[in-house]
Amino acid sequence: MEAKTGDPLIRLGLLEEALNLARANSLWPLTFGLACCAIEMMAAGMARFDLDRFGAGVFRPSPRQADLMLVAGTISKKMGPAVVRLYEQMPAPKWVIAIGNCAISGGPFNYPSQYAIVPGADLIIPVDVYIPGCPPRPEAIIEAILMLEEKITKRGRLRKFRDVKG
Amino acid sequence: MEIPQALSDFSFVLVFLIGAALFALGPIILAHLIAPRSYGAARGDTYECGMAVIGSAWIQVAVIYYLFALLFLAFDVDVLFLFPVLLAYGKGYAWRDFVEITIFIGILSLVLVYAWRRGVFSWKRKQVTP
Amino acid sequence: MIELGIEEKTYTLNLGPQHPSTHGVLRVVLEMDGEYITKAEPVIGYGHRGHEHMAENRNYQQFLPNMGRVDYLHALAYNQGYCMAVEKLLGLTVPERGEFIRVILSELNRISSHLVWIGAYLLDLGAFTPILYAFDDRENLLDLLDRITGSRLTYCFYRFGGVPRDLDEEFITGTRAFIKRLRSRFRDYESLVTKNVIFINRTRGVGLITRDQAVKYGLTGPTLRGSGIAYDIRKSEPYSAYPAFDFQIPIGDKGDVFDRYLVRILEMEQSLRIIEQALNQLPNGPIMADKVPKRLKPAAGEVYQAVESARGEFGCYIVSQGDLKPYRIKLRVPSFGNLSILPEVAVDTLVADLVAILGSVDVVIPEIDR
Amino acid sequence: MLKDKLKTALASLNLAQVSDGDYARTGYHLEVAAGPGQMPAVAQAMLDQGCFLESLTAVDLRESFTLVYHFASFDELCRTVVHASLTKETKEAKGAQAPTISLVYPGADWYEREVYDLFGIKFAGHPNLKRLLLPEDADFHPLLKDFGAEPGND
Repeated sequence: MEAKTGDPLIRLGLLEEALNLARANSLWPLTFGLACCAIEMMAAGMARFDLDRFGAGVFRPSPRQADLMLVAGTISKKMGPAVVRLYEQMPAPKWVIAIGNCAISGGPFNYPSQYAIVPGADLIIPVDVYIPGCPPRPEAIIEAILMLEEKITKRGRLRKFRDVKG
Repeated sequence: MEIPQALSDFSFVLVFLIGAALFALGPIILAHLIAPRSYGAARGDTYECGMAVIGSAWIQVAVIYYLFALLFLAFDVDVLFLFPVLLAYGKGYAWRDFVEITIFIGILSLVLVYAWRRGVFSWKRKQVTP
Repeated sequence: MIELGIEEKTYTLNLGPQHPSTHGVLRVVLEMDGEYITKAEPVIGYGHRGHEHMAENRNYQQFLPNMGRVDYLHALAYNQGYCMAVEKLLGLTVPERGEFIRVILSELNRISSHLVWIGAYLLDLGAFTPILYAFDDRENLLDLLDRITGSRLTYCFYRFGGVPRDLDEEFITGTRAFIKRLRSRFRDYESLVTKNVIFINRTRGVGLITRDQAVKYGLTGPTLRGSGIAYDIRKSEPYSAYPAFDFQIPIGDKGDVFDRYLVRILEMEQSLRIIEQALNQLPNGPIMADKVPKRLKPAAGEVYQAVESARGEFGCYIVSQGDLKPYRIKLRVPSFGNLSILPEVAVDTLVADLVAILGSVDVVIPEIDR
Repeated sequence: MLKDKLKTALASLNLAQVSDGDYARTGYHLEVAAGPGQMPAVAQAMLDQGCFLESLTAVDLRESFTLVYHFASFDELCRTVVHASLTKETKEAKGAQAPTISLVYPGADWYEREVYDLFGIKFAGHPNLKRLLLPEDADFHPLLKDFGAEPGND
């Protein structure tokens, strides 16, 4: 059974929108540090960059209580099945942010005779937002959270700033 | 067919039971209907740090956990008895009720004191002589 | 024993790859009898990225960025170790100002690594406040390092023959202000953690490591110095500009988890002293050796260069056969040896103590798995 | 001096070569060449002098392997390197074998498992010689020279 999220049986438009607004502003990320990007993810959660401003600072160790998986680091071939298993054990609705080049495409470790890593998290689990960088700065992780909120609520909170002409 | 007076008093209990059942089952059914579904092979397995579980948990558990369960039971039943006291508290002499309650709880907390003295709560570290 | 149908069996549990207290993707398979651990077997390789295989397919300059990603908490020590090994092969000497800048930045990086460790370790023991203090100090420090090197974590700043950019005035004043500020913060860590009764009860007398265990398993770094052995590459095998500074090597006496914590705290103070002296005696002059060839073809031969990283001795062993690409590079990483003692130390301890012991060894998993 | 004590300790093992190293150029104080069979004895001699096993690795020289052992000491600066060359697994010769030193240095247990994992060199007498870094079902040894050598990108 391929790991994915299905639609609910009854779709009420207004209710769905209200729920999405609540979900977007209270993302509980799964502490899932693989390598160097994990330290930048921790720095993003701490006092200066503070993910709590966006409701995303509650790092849950168990996938049962998390709804956002931050893939922070290189997924090695030995770790691949564990990543898929963790994603499957997260209850729906769930989202994935791939932090860093390793999670996007294998990054600096992706070259012809590579034998140890899965070149990209989207080969094994569906990814919603990608953040390039090696490691990306904490501000980029915050922008990713905002972009994910935009994707969940389908309202352009961030787009307003982006359209400001220089 | 006319319902005898005694029986109709029980209708309140019936309504109460139905309300409780709805209150309990309602979110489950609601979630089943409007929550998005998640599919995956390992969705139902026990979560153990991303790995498949090794061996079974159905083994002889250390006796110390049994003692903890007993202590909890003692206090759980203790709270159960306090519910009826709630209704009758303070009707007559408030001080009498207060003293009775402290005696009641005091006797029950002797269990805790006894367990503490017997060292149930101290996890002895096996002194590893290097 | 009355046969009850459920035979006496130990309970096997995965302290698995995804666990808050394994500081990365380390898996420890625990066999437990009640709360006491009978066998703890670490399973590593979940962070293996094949650095050494990459080294054989790249020339010397192309392998430099890898050095920042082996041990990303103290990346500058790995840069320094690798650069010094190649300089030994090429016979290059780094001018004095370049060596001083390397020492200043490497010591700053060591402090930032210890701050991350304090935060993560206290988080494992259940205290949430220290990580906020530690990461706040670390952010100030990263601002300084960010100014000069341009990155916050995976530094790739040292070059063969020296350092590409010089320190500017603002960095020096910023560092002096940082030193003053961090020294005042040590009192907070003292009252918050060192004198905290719960912390002392959880760490005193836990995870004792003796000297001959340390020799048999090849421990280095604060994990070793906690057991009272003053082995620090900066003192026992002086390299770069370290002979010019006077600083002590803090050692513990009992070798338990508390001593390993105390050694790291005192070590930060010593690093501050080194930085202060280095800033005061900063010589002027070139920061880069003059004629450094673009295409490095070192002579055939092999070299081993040891450097003191935050976790212990990082040794860079390079075998060159005289062509552009190194024939073989072996990275001797401290956490590999430090973690291999866990099965022996963790026997008969409580699970909570195992978390304390594992944290006190301060492992960085991609460094072990390379 | 530790170096002289080591020399006398190793002299009795009639090793192939025990010579001073050029520390400034290579970082070694003592260079030793030994047969793989003598390694447990060399390791025991090193342990008796209080040296610890700094690192253990292998180099694939295409027609033969070289096992490289580094020893250093906590109290005195003296780094010893021991080279033990090993015939490669040819059609008739059995697989590259070396006796384990994990009985002398328990720390070598993981180093030897790693060398087995990345090179395929088996260590006789090793308590549990399994793969350390690669997944259990991997069937290749990545650090061998003929494994996926890329066209030169110099």
